[in-house]
Amino acid sequence: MPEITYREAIRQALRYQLQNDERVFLMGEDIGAYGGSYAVTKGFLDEFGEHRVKDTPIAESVVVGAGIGAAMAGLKPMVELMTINFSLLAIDQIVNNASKLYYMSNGQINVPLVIRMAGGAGSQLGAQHSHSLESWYAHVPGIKVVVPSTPYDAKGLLMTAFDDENTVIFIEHTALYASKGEVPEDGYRVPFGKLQVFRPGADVTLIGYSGSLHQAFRAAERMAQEGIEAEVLNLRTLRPLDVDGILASVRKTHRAVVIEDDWKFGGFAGEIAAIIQEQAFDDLDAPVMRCSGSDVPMPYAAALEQAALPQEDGIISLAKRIVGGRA
Amino acid sequence: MPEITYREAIRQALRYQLQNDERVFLMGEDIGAYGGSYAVTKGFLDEFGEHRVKDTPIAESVVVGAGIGAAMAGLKPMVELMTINFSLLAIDQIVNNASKLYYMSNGQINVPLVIRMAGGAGSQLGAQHSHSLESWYAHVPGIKVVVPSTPYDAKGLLMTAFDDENTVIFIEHTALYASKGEVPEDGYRVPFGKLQVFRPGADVTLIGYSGSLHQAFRAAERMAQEGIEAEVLNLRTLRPLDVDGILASVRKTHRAVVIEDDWKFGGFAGEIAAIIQEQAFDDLDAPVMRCSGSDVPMPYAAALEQAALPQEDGIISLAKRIVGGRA
Amino acid sequence: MARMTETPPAARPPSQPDRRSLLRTMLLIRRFEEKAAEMYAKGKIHGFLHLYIGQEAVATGAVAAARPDDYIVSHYREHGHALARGLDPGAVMAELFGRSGGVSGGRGGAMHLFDASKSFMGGYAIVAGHMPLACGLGLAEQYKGTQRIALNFIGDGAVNEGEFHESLNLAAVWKLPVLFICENNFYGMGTDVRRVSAVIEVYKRAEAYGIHAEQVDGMDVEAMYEATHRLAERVRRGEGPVFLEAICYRFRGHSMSDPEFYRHKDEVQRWRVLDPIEQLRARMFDAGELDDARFAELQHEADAIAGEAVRFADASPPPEISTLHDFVYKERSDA
Amino acid sequence: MARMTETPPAARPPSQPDRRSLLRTMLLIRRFEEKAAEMYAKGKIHGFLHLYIGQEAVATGAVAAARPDDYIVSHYREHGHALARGLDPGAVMAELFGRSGGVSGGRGGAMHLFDASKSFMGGYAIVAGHMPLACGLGLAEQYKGTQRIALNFIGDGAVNEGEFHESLNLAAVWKLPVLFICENNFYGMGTDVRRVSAVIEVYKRAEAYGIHAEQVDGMDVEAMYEATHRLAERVRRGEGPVFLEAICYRFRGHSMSDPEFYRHKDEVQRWRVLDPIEQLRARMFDAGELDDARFAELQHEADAIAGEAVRFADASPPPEISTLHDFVYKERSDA
Ligand SMILES: Cc1ncc(C[n+]2csc(CCOP(=O)(O)OP(=O)(O)O)c2C)c(N)n1
Ligand SMILES: Cc1ncc(C[n+]2csc(CCOP(=O)(O)OP(=O)(O)O)c2C)c(N)n1
Ligand SMILES: [Mg+2]
Ligand SMILES: [Mg+2]
Repeated sequence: MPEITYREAIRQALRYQLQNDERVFLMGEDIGAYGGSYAVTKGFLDEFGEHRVKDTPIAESVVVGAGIGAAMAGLKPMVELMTINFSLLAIDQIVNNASKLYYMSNGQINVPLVIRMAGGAGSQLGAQHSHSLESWYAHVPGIKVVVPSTPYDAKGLLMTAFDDENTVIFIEHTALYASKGEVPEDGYRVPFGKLQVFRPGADVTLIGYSGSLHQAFRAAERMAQEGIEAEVLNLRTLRPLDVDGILASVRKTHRAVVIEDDWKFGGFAGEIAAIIQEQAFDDLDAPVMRCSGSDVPMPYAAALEQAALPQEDGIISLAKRIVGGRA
Repeated sequence: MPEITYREAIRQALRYQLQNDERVFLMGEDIGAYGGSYAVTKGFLDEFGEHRVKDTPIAESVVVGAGIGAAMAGLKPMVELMTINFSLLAIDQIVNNASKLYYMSNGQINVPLVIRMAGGAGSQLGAQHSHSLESWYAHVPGIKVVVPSTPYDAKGLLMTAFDDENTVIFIEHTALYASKGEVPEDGYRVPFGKLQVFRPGADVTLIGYSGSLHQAFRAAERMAQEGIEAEVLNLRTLRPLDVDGILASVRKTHRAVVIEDDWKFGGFAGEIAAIIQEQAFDDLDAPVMRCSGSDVPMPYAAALEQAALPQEDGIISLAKRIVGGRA
Repeated sequence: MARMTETPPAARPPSQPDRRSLLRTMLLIRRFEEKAAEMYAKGKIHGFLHLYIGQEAVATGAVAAARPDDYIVSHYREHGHALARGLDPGAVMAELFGRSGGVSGGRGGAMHLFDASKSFMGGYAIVAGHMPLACGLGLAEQYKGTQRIALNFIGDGAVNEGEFHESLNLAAVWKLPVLFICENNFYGMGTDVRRVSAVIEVYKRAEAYGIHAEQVDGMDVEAMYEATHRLAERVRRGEGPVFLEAICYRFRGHSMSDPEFYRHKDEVQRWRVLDPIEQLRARMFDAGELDDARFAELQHEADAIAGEAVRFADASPPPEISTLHDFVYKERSDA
Repeated sequence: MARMTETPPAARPPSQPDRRSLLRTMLLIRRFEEKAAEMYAKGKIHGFLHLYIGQEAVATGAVAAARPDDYIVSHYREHGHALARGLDPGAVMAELFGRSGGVSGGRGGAMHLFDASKSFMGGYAIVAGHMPLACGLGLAEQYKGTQRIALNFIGDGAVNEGEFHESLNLAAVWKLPVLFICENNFYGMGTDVRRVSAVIEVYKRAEAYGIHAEQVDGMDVEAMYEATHRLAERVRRGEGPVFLEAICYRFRGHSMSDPEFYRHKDEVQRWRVLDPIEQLRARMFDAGELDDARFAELQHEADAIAGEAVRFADASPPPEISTLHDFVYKERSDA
């Protein structure tokens, strides 16, 4: 299987969709002439033309809203919001229209829309450009939230997103675009709501997604050298969440650490912790720990930014704390 | 002490501020000529004039942003956003400017702004008008989130909000405006970050705020008839959260149920559950349970809406489940 | 490759309106809304209820002049548009009651009427929040190359929202087939348009985007019909969006709980003289097209339909609690 | 009762600009930005870096013509505005480096320069998201009854955002003392303004709100000075906001990572002829106010300041990790 980047994997899924479904078109800021701010759609304007690849004004609300409207009319638009930071300007459209139309209309109208955006931090983009707000979207019934962490997932999950009859918030991680992995050339799908056991282990469960999966994995490898075998879970989608998959792992390891870039207080890791203790209380030998971002606006300075984000050392020390005397 | 309504209590705090601090002014949609959509500012335009009480266009983003700007310049504005639903249109201003300016400017500029909005559901306002998104705001470092449940709290907390040097999101509950309680006439303060033990008890802790506090209390009273003494906590503020107060109660009762109107998945109750198990794992005799709203857009029909919201019966059954064989 | 499905073009409305039919629709809306107010007072309807009384000519004229498959995207004051589009009055009333027989199964409510089979794409409760959807519906039809357009009803209060601006600009730049119809009834809740809008001739704000814009007497149903008919065809020709400002007035409060501190009874009285139903009635009398008896008959007919709507709504059961979690997510049929 | 504090009115700038001082500022900005680009290449600066090269006349002329305590609220391409306002070049460079000696202590970064002591109220990274703040600052001064106004710099890309609309409308309705200065450099990232804006003369969009609006040659620093001086005084008189469109061009990419697929080298070349520094230099030569030696001296001076700024930045320590949680919340001093 060829090794390609996360960026290229996303490109492949988009190109596949454009080639195979004429209801699909793309729109967003600078996806055409500029080639996409993360170069995901580079060359698409030339290849597919203005009809299918639309540069929009800087006007997030109408861009998302027009995507919703077009989806209501039977098309399958993909809206690129550049980054999750700008999605705040379109959040009313997502929360009040995209997520609710199917319900409010009693099943008459659905919104099969894919909204892509880059999230995460770690490149010194400063406080206004470093959000990880996937927990907010995951809170909203009626939409789905996808958080790919590998090229394989990125392509397969994006393919599935286009199959979906609902609005899918597809959150890419800025730090992963250049990462590489094996990706089939065909139009395979990775299903929503099924996590991947990224690394098996019996001593503690490390739960990650998007960027944090890789930190979890690296922490696990380091711990293995000390004889602690961590099981690393790759969530793939936050909504639907594979609760059974999480519980199965925790029932085996009896301990869990959740890792996420987002602010700890009120973040998604809290939801996972709440679910685990709610549904597997007697299986837990220790509290579910959270290795999350610090509760501060993201600082710019490199050292501060790194201090504000979860790190392998932090994961390891939390894991060891709950694994107990072992290490 | 005179008995007044929650609405009147808020009015008293606002009037006090207008009378005693010339830096204070109010702005918002229909707060003047119309008298406020929940009649909170009725008569204020006549009493204080257009200089202090400003009707704005329907343009949430600039209204909040202008409040931020005025606060940056040393004033103490109060922006009324009518309802939390419309705050989605101003959320970028809140998240990217109000909450981050003090940090980004290295402490040079702070934003002492009070943003009032009515939240909650239960009056058949339909899916777009029935949000309880306090968990979203509580997730954001740099702002504070206040959720009064009684007239006493409403006035005292609002007074404190005006003392604060930071942006305070003050979320009133639509169903509580007409509720009554004793309220001192002076300008007393209720501090942020200190919960109130609303009803003492030793068997289980029921944690509520805003509307859900009253459900928790009624459930507790009913349970008392069956010999179960629930301790009811009134959180008052979600950020800062009185973690010590919560833990103190749980260390006594060893069990907790959190009640909130908001969607369960990713809601604030999850954060509380996560914190309790994280910090008081060995004190828990049972999982922390959540009695939250259903994970659906709010339906309009009365019976469906009630079914989507937490109810006393649900609280009681969860509480009994964890209190165990007792009932 | 997955292809788009084609639909046959819809019937064209005649260039001259059928006055009787317009009158019938306006009477129905009026009577329906009066009934709704009664039912609200009786506690059969809850939540916010925004009556359309006074503005009947706008919906009636505009919707009659559009093709039956042109999309309608409306705000929360949408009962008139729904009835004008031919949604079943019983099902509309049942929605207000929150019953399973409602157009949205009782899940939507008065602010969220839907009938996709009639291209009635909904009432929306976030001011201006539906404008982007209208752009998207128009975009889809442009993309597919059909003749369908979108009619987007907004209030004067919507023009200061950011989404108004973003929508008009996008529609103009992409020449989207959208006919924006602004019902300027001079108030957004209790706020006089003059106090919050930099430019108060609303249609001029649309001109700032290079959009063809006109103002029309929204109390005159035939003027509404004529303007809409002409402008809808212009939009259909692909010449880009058009903006129509309909000057009108609501005779009742903003919603049922409005104390109306902000306007004088006199002002309301002055506008009542321009009652759109009365205007058309008088015109038809003068032209010998109508007499007292026939008018009484039409009134009676509207009465009967509204009464029947209430009976239907009342008999319709509330949605089953077991359906609470239905329609949150749509499953793929062909997966 | 708590009272507002009064500040004495600030000095008025002269109606005729001091050419030498303008030239000095432009040279400093140019040299500073060139140094910043070098430092980015060397890995001393990270994140997004948006250079102001080519647009120096706009910030230089406008800021010089304003009073020193007039607020400046700028976007992410704000180094020029900061230097023109007199922020310490070393502290600005240190901010780009993310060091504790930076104007924002290294916490803000290149897009978030702040110096409240100089009424420099920040650079902001959300397009148009700072416009409401400028309105609020203006509102506050209007409320207090002072003479201070706010200068709000935006790009051409901002004009299609909802917040542009909401801000201009509010400023117009409330006659807020805000001077909006739009730096129209024809591109929002890679998007040509003509492809996304319904009306491309940006100043005309402001006129749609009844706002006095003008266009000025933003490559001519004296024209910028004259226009800003005149319009700022107009705003100060309480006649409401004014909108100034400055036609300009950025000689470099949008940010350091821009591959510039979207424009031809020729186009850039054509604009380079209009280099604002070169224009003023030539004018001063012609008027006998400058010669080669003196110009070289000024260049050297700019060079030295920029070099010194880099040295300062490099020597400044990174912020202490222990300060991570500082400045999230402000405590009351008098509580
Ligand atoms: C974004 C948003 N802000 C505020 C409201 C509250 N609100 C409901 S209707 C209304 C007035 C709208 O006036 P207008 O657009 O003129 O319509 P009309 O009611 O006159 O038909 C307001 C402010 C809302 N629904 N949405
Ligand atoms: C709300 C928002 N959307 C998108 C972006 C991404 N972005 C950053 S700069 C930019 C272009 C802005 O162009 P313009 O206003 O013309 O300013 P210029 O860069 O030309 O100075 C865009 C789209 C952003 N920062 N904020
Ligand atoms: Mg109106
Ligand atoms: Mg530009």
